[in-house]
Parts: sequence; C-alpha cells; structure tokens
Amino acid sequence: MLQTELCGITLDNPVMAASGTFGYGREFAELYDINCLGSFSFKGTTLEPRFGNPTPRIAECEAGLINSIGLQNPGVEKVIEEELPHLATIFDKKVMANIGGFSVEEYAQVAQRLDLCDQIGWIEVNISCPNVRHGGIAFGTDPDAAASVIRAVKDAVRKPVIAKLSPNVTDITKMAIACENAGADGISLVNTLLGMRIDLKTKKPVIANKMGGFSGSAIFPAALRMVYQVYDAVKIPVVGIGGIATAEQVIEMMLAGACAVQIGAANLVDPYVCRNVIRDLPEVMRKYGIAELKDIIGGAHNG
Amino acid sequence: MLQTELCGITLDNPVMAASGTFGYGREFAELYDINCLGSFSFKGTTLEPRFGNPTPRIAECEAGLINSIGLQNPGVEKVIEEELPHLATIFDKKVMANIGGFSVEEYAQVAQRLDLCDQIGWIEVNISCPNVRHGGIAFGTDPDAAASVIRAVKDAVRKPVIAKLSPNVTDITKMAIACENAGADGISLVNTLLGMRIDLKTKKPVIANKMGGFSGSAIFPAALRMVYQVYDAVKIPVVGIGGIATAEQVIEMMLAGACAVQIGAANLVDPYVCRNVIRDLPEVMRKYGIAELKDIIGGAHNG
Amino acid sequence: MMREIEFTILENKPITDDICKMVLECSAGEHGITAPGQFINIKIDGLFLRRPISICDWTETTVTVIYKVVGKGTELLKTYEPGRQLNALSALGNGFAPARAGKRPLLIGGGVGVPPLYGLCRNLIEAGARPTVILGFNTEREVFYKEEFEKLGAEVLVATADGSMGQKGFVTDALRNIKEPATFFYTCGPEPMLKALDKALAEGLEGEMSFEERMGCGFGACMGCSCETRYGAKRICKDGPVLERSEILW
Amino acid sequence: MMREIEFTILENKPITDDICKMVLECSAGEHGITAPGQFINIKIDGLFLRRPISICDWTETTVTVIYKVVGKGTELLKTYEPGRQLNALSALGNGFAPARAGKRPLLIGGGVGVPPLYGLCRNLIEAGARPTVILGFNTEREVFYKEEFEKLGAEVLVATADGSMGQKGFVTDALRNIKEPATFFYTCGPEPMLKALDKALAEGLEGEMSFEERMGCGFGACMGCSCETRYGAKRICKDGPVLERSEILW
Ligand SMILES: Cc1cc2nc3c(=O)[nH]c(=O)nc-3n(C[C@H](O)[C@H](O)[C@H](O)COP(=O)(O)OP(=O)(O)OC[C@H]3O[C@@H](n4cnc5c(N)ncnc54)[C@H](O)[C@@H]3O)c2cc1C
Ligand SMILES: Cc1cc2nc3c(=O)[nH]c(=O)nc-3n(C[C@H](O)[C@H](O)[C@H](O)COP(=O)(O)OP(=O)(O)OC[C@H]3O[C@@H](n4cnc5c(N)ncnc54)[C@H](O)[C@@H]3O)c2cc1C
Ligand SMILES: Cc1cc2nc3c(=O)[nH]c(=O)nc-3n(C[C@H](O)[C@H](O)[C@H](O)COP(=O)(O)O)c2cc1C
Ligand SMILES: Cc1cc2nc3c(=O)[nH]c(=O)nc-3n(C[C@H](O)[C@H](O)[C@H](O)COP(=O)(O)O)c2cc1C
Ligand code: FES
Ligand code: FES
Repeated sequence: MLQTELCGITLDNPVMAASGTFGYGREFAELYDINCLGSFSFKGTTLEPRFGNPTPRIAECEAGLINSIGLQNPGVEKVIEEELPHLATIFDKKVMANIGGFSVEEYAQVAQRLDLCDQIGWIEVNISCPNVRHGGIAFGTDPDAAASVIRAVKDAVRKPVIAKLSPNVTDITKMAIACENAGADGISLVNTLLGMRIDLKTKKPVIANKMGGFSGSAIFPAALRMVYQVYDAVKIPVVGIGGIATAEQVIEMMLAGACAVQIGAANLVDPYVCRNVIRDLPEVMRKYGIAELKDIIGGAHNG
Repeated sequence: MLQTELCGITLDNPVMAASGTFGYGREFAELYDINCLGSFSFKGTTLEPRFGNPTPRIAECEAGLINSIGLQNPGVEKVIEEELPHLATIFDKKVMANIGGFSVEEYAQVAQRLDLCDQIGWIEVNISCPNVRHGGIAFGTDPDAAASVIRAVKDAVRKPVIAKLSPNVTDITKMAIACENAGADGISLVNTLLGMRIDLKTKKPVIANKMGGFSGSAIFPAALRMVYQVYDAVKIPVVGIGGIATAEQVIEMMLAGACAVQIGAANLVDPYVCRNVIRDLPEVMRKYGIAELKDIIGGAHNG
Repeated sequence: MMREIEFTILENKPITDDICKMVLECSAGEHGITAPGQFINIKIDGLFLRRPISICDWTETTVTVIYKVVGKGTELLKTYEPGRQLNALSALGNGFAPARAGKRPLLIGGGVGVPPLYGLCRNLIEAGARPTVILGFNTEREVFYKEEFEKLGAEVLVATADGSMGQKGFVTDALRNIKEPATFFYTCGPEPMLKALDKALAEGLEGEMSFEERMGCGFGACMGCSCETRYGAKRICKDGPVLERSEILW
Repeated sequence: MMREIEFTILENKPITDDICKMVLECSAGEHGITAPGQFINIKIDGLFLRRPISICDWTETTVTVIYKVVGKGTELLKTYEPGRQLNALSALGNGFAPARAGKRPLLIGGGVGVPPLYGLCRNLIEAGARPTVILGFNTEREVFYKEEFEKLGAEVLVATADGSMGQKGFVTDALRNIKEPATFFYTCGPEPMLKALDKALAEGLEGEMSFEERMGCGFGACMGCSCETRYGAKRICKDGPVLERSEILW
C-alpha cells in the first residue's frame, strides 16, 4: 500500500530522512527502529574530513531555520570504515549516500569510493549546498557546471545517481534537464533557500557566515512548485524535499510528481517525525481515498 | 525619530503598505486614518482594465498565502479619474504608483499618464508579477528585459522610478544592477516567490492557474537576504518587502539595507498591522538603543 | 463598517456529526451587523488566513455561527472551549435585503448554506412576512435547524438526497411542494445548487443568491474573491456575498 | 537516553526581575537524567526551534529549571501557567562528572550559568564533598539561589560587578577569597567568564566547563553546535555541554 520505487530499488514507503538532518543514523536509532523508514540520505560526505563553518551556524525563522553547517563530516574514508559498519548494525536497508565536493574530480572520487559499498543504494550528488564557498553553489546554479559534475560521477559509479538541486535558480527545469541529459538517474529537490537573519541586539547577522540555508515548513509551497515543474520536464524519477512534516504533505508532494520524499529540518525539532508520518500515512490515504500510494505520483498533472 | 527618505521625498516613517494588498486605500481608510503611513503603493495598474485570473486565486500556506490575482485593476484612466480623486480625500501624502504591463511600450504609456498626477511620488515598476502570462515574469528574470522596461519608463517620466524585483532568480544583484544602470532611482524587493498547493480532496492544484505568488512571514529570511545583497550591489536606495508584520522586522530590514519597507500579505489578515507597526516602532527602537531610524540603514554591513 | 472584535466564546458544540454551533459574545452593538447574510472572518491560531463564516443570528451582544468541520481550520475551531477569546473581523459583506421580500418570500438553503437564512427568516417574520423555507441535506442525520425555523413561525420543507426525510431529492424537487407563489427568493448553498435553482425558479421571480469563494482578506482589499457579473467585476467579500439573481453570469 | 516528555508545569514564577523558576512534573524516572549539567530542550508553541535550558535540580518525578527572559521564546515561556503541558526532549548532553570532585571542589557560576551547579552541588554534598561555590552577578538585585546553595551546606561567595553584594568585581576576583585549595572545579557561565577563569585558575587544576551554542536539534543530529577541541570536533549538545578544561581550544 505504501510501497514505491526509486531507480529500480523498492522502498517499503516513500519517507526518507534528508541529508544533514539524520547524521549517519546513530542518534535516531537510539530513539526508534529506523528500519521503519523507506530509507535515509546520510550526512553530506566529502573526500577530506571537514569541520565546516564557524558558529553560530543556526538561526531561527518563522516556520523554519537557517543553517550554515558547511558540510561538517568525517571524510569519506572514515565514513566507510566507521559509520557504515555501525550503520549495518542498526539499518537493514539500502541507504542513500549524499556527497559534496569542491571540484568535479572530488565528486567523482568520493562517489567512486562509496559505489563499492553494498549498503549504499543511491548516490545523491549535492550540487546545491549554499554553505560552502569555492564551488558548491556554483555547480547548483549553472546547468553546464551541474552537468559536468553529474557526468563525472556517472562515469565513476554503477549505482543510480541522483542529482540534488538548489532552489536558488531562475528556472529549475533547466537544471533538471541538464542533469538528466548528463546521465542522472533521478532528481531530488530542493536543497535550502539562501536566507538570512540579523540579530537586533548585536545588529549583525545571526549566522557567523552571514547567510545560510533556509528550510522547514516555510519553504513547502516553493518546493512543491519546483517538484511539479521538474516532474513535467524530465522522465527520470523525482524525490520531493522541502518543508515536509506530515503525511498530508507527503501525499501532496507525490501528487506533484515525487515518487519518494525526504524530511529534513522537521527531524531536528521533532525527532520522531519520520516514524510518525509513516504511521499516519495509511489513515490519511483512507481519508482521501487512496489505495496505492504509487498510483498517485504526478496525479495533480492530470486534466 | 522615525523619519526616512526615499528618492528625495521625506517619509514620516519607513512603513508603506505593499501593492496589491491595500487597493487604492479605500478599505483601510474606513478602519483608520491612513495618513499614519509613510506611504503606500497602490494596486498594480495597467493600461486597460483587467479582470485578472480565474478563481480560486488564493491558497493558504503555513505562515503565508499564495495569490494569483493576475493584476485585476480598473485600468489607468479609471484610476486617474476615480481612484486618485477619492484618494485625495483620505490621504495627504505622496502615494507610490505601482504599474504593470505586457510590453515595454505599455509600461511606458501607463507611467507617462501617472507621471502627470501630483499625488504620486514614485513610479514603482512591477517587472516581477508571477501571475500574468505574456511578459510579466520574463521581464523580472532577465536583466536585459528588465533594463529595457526601466529605460523606457525613465524616458517617459520625471518622477523617481523604482524597479520592483522578483525573488525567483539565481542572482538578484544582476537584476538590481541592470535596473540601476538603466536609470532606476530605487529598487524595491521582493515580489512573491512562485509557489503552489495541491488540494488533497480534488487532487488538483488549489489555484485555478496552478501556480501563484507565495508571500507572508514565511518568505522573510529569503527577502532579507536579497535586500542585504542588493544593498551591497547598488548605490540607489532599497525598499525592503517580504514577510514583514512587526516593528522588529522593519528594523531588521533596515539593518540589512532598506531605507523604507512595505508590508503586504499581513494587511490581509490583520488590517491594522501597518498602523500597529508604526505605533510599536518607537518602543522597539528604545529597547534596542536606536535613536534615529535612518541611521541604522545598512547597519548590519559594518565590520 | 468593519471592525476587529475579541469575542468571548459562550457556546461551541456539535449539532450534527460534523456541524457545530458557536455563540460569541461582544459588547452591545460592537458586532456592527447591519443585515442578515453578512459574515465574520475568524482568526485561528497557527493558521495564516482567517476563515469566513456566515452570521446565523445575532442579538445586541451575541453572534451565532454554524460551521461544518471540513479541514484544518474548522477542526481547530471545534476544539475551542467556551470562555476563550476569538478574534474576528465583523461584520463583512453586503448581506441580504429583507426589505425586498414581499408577503411570501421563499428561502432556500443547502447544507451549510442554511445558517445565514435563519437570521434573515427571523427578520422577515418580525417584519410581518410569511416565509416558506426549503432546507436541503444529503440525509436525515445531517438535518439541522428545521425546528428552529419552525419555531420562528416559518413553513419549512425539507429535501434529502436519499429521501430519509421530507421530499426525496434536491431543493429544486421540493420547489413543487410550495402552495402559494413566492414574491421574492433568497438562497445560499453550494454553487451547483444555486445554478440549478436559477434554472428551476420561475423566470420572472426576483431574488438574491449568496456565494462562496476562497478569500484572502474578506474585506475588499486583495481582489482574491472576484467574480464577473453583468455589471462588471465584483468582490464576493465586499460587493457580495449576496448577488442579485439578474446580475449573475453562470 | 533521550526521550520526548509531556511534562506538566507545577510552578513557573519569577525569582528576580527577569529570571524565572519552573518546576516540571513527569512520571517516576521518566526524565532520564543521569548527571547534573544535562539540559532539556523545550518546545514552545509557535516557534520552530526548541529552547535548551539546563536542569537545575530534579527528583524522581520533577525537574526544576531556571531561565532568564531574553527573547521571544523565554517571553512566551514566562506566560505558561501551572497545569499546562510542556513538551521537552530530556535528558540531553553529557553533564558534569561529580565523581571527579575530590574533597574540596570549587563551583563557579555566572548569571544563568548558576542553575546547573545547584544540582551538581547537591550531588557533591550528598557524596560527602565540601564544595565552595562562587556566584557572579552584575548587581545585588540580580542575585538568586545564594540561600539555596547555603541551605545545601555549601560555602558560598558572591561577586557582583558593582560591588552591591559580596566581592566587587568578577568571579575571578572572588577566587582570592577561597581558603583551602580546590581539588577540582566545575563552572558554567558566559564564554568570556570561562576564558577569564581558565587564565585565573591554577594551571595544574583540573576541571569541567559548560558551554552554550545556538542549537538546531540539541541531540547530535545536525552539527549546528560544533566546536573544535584538542581531540577534534565536538557537538556541544551531545559531546558537551561540559568539556574538560584540558581539551578546550580558546
Ligand atoms: C462568505 C462565506 C460564508 C461562509 N459561511 C459558512 C458558514 O456559515 N458555515 C460553514 O460551515 N462554512 C461557511 N463557509 C465556508 C467556510 O469558509 C469554509 O468551510 C472554511 O473556511 C474551511 O476552512 P478549513 O480550514 O476547515 O478548511 P481547509 O480546506 O483546510 O481550508 C483551506 C483554505 O481554503 C478555504 N476554504 C475551504 N473551503 C472553502 C469554502 N467552501 N469557501 C471559501 N473558502 C474555503 C479556507 O478558508 C482556507 O483558506 C463560508 C464561506 C464564505 C466565503
Ligand atoms: C546547553 C544550554 C543550556 C542552557 N541553559 C540555560 C539555563 O539554564 N537558563 C537560561 O536562562 N538559559 C540557558 N541557556 C540559554 C537559553 O537557551 C537561551 O537564553 C534561550 O534559548 C533564548 O531563547 P529566546 O527565544 O528567549 O531568545 P531569542 O534570542 O529570541 O532566541 C533566538 C534563537 O537563538 C537561540 N539562543 C539565544 N540565546 C542563546 C544562548 N545563550 N545559547 C544558545 N542559544 C541561544 C535560541 O535558542 C533561539 O534558537 C542555555 C543554552 C544552552 C545551549
Ligand atoms: C542542518 C542541516 C544540514 C543539512 N546538510 C545537508 C547536506 O549535508 N547535504 C545535502 O544535500 N543537504 C543538506 N541539507 C538540506 C536538506 O537535506 C534538505 O534538502 C533541506 O533542508 C530542505 O528540506 P527541509 O525543508 O525538510 O529541511 C541540510 C539541511 C539542514 C537543515
Ligand atoms: C494579494 C496580493 C496581490 C498583489 N498584487 C501586487 C501587484 O499588483 N503589484 C505588485 O508589484 N505586487 C503585488 N503583490 C506583491 C506584494 O506587493 C509584495 O511584494 C509581496 O506580497 C511580498 O510581501 P509580503 O510578504 O509582505 O506579502 C501582491 C501580493 C499579494 C499578496
Ligand atoms: S477576499 Fe480580498 S477582496 Fe475579497
Ligand atoms: S544542535 Fe544539532 S548537533 Fe548539536
């Protein structure tokens, strides 16, 4: 009833946790059996270990938050040596590997290392992190740069490659089409909107890096619109991300065209949200007369 | 204490009502003396009368709403013959004339007609309405197209011209710089973010036009970021718009670089919001040690 | 003239499975109601837009509304306890014109279109008219306010889609059962019902119809609720919700 | 282990002009507190992020917190009435290690850094230690919990910036007034105070310092609160808030 499929891999349900809000699963596995998830995308991983940006890295917003973590992660080797073996003890399903990079080569190298790990189902290429200088966002806002990253990653791996797009663009469909043409097997969207807050007491930006990535329930209508547009523009599957926190929103994203969804910021303030959304889905489906979730994918485009 | 200036015209305070949420002032004048406002921007006016888009034109969102009014207005002649004379009976200050168009020529024509009206202080050129086909949004997302509209309007008028920008772009500074170079005397931003909602009962988009403009408190962090960026990029004054509903947010926008602000969606759900924000400003300024509001403009850029 | 009011909830309870009646208190005359068929626009904590609900009836110091639980807002509203404050804009819209009724006005309500006809009916009877009221529902379980109309002294006909009470069918089917010809009609209900009525009612009969539309503001500022009429664009919230039969473009 | 709890507020009242004490109730042992210096992360209606507040003290079925009203969240929290439910994640962070105290531990708290030392102090005294407590405030009006520490049996020294109570100056100035040398120290307060203490305290003295950072999650998932230490990056919320003196990079 909840089953869906992403790039040839069956998901028990469409609900995944989004990268950067679920670590490598440890913290949540202490709270509930994370095997209830469809899957999750692990913290954006780079070639070298990174501390990330200076703090404060978090600012509160109405219906959301700004983060400027800056891809803090232990580096791909440590992820393979320490995190994945631990993950194997708490999660039986395929996990999505989210990767970041500062050059086309780095993306390809990280992807190649992770491609060898059986636990990994998909490689999600984050070409859209607003929180790293030298690259990052540029890959996410220029179709040619995005295509070159995706092509290099595709050449380096055998697993399905999902391009994760930034919402900070004039025309999201151009980015999606460029990635599809470069060989992407799927598109996930959106990453965070570039945002800012200023502290009235200090009269300076709250975030040490001045700006950061804005996400949470506030961005849902913008994310939904982009999922709808991209579903029309490409043939590959779409993963819907942005502001999701309820079973109703999962259904709305799927009607817009998502075959699976990711929940990000909501995990941070309600650590049980993914489990609860999965629990609530059957009841909400009944309410709206939905028998099979996968049958509604893109349903809002009919007629 | 609250005084500020916009393109050579002194404002008693920086708070204006945003176009499309205040009509031509009539409805609000029944509620309070609208002379308490710094000014307001009247409903986007086009050459010919327009009914706008089919209904439903409104969808609720978390911390905001989507509208797809589609520039319903009585046309510039009727505005001059009926609305402005009535406005003169309820508002003593200069009003901002917000204009829309479907071609460069139309913008110039409407501007030229309104330029002759004494009551009008500024011409705000809406090159960013997401709700009209044939033009509208294209002018708002292409720097060259935007520049050609601004240049044509500048050539047609003597009053200061303010270019109103769309947030639906990759690089807002490029748009602002193009408008500045084309002769704009000021920049106002942002218009609405393109957004969407789907009705779970009908499984169709809520808005008849499918997508619409998303605004309200949810968009504040994205709007603030763009104001901050544009303040750095241009020398002309910036009017901050997007999600404002409190005196604290007015100050935040001014610290980011706005010399005045506009309040939009909040007027619809709290019709007294502009008056209340103006009432609250002195107390909030005291709390944060601000003596003169105009001294804080761009204050968050120091150091 | 519109004003913002902090009502106090006096009563808020279900009258059918999914329909609730709420009585609100304000200071004398504060509600500013000038005609039946006007509505209030209710602020619900946590939701951005207000929710428009018709005024069912009122006294100097109270306003009664009847609402159906259909989504987030009305679900929350249902949980509000008596004693709690409720912020609303009041009184919005043009409302019905009772003065046009004549001796034998016909009132036709469908589902949650019934409530605004109650205050109208009271007005008409107080003014000496003898209204006939047709109430349409899906089924007997959903019927409400039949007795209340009867207590006012109106003649009440009920139509239910499944025939479980009164005439089987729609309000248009119940029209046949009217004895004396109507002098004027007033109606409120789902748009398909209004359209069917326009077809079914005698062509020469004048009347007023109350419409619904998604609203941004509810007081005329946003153009969110516009509709085209024979006399140009009108805002359902301000120039309506009641439109003249003859001006409606179907 | 962290869990989500629906506490009931038993008490919530000001103890100085802008500092409030709140007592929360849960079922026996539900709070999961394992060490003083841990914190809870409080959900406040209408705000997106939770608010982290240190545990001041606890019993089987209660948790006491003390918070200063500094912004939106704490302003709202102040209005919460006893009887109301309060959702919080508990118990978060590593907390202090009372076992390392030795005979004469020194506890140093500044402003809202004072509360977590109270539960610690109680623990230490119950375990037979004889703690000295230094409390730093701006002025006498802002002093709180001095008597509470004294009632536990601790020796309490106060420093106020304006000299209106106790030693004039900062907690570092009060250090001089200590009679016996400390065996270990624990401290919590604003970062400049912690830094000054690190300079002022005998170089060989071991101790623990509790830090603050803006938090996304409060339980280790987001990397929002990271800091660099001698042993690599640590999350203030999960690997802290208490860090070992020797690992801190100033
Ligand atoms: C002038 C007027 C008078 C009304 N009077 C009554 C009444 O007396 N009793 C009653 O039960 N209902 C009445 N309605 C309908 C009522 O406004 C909606 O049922 C209610 O807003 C639904 O809110 P929700 O949050 O529960 O539903 P949701 O579906 O969650 O609402 C989402 C959004 O859609 C809007 N919306 C949903 N349904 C309608 C609708 N039918 N008409 C307009 N907007 C809608 C909501 O206001 C909200 O903005 C009236 C509507 C109008 C325009
Ligand atoms: C581990 C830990 C324990 C704490 N214990 C206490 C305590 O016992 N008593 C007490 O009064 N305060 C304590 N604080 C500080 C307390 O969290 C903040 O004062 C509070 O979050 C302010 O919220 P606000 O909405 O009132 O302020 P706002 O300024 O409106 O808050 C805006 C955002 O900034 C964050 N923020 C603001 N100040 C701080 C701060 N000093 N540290 C971390 N985040 C902050 C808020 O959490 C919120 O996300 C502690 C902080 C941490 C990290
Ligand atoms: C704290 C935080 C860290 C994030 N880190 C990453 C990351 O490492 N890689 C990535 O692709 N996206 C990252 N994201 C983006 C999310 O995966 C997601 O795309 C975005 O937050 C929108 O979803 P939401 O509104 O549900 O949060 C991060 C988001 C947050 C809030
Ligand atoms: C109902 C509605 C109608 C609008 N119409 C116009 C318009 O005619 N011209 C224009 O430039 N902007 C229009 N806007 C955009 C607002 O002026 C403002 O730029 C935007 O809503 C962001 O501000 P807010 O978040 O305060 O609403 C409209 C917005 C709304 C909500
Ligand atoms: S709802 Fe705004 S004009 Fe009618
Ligand atoms: S606040 Fe999220 S890891 Fe510490």
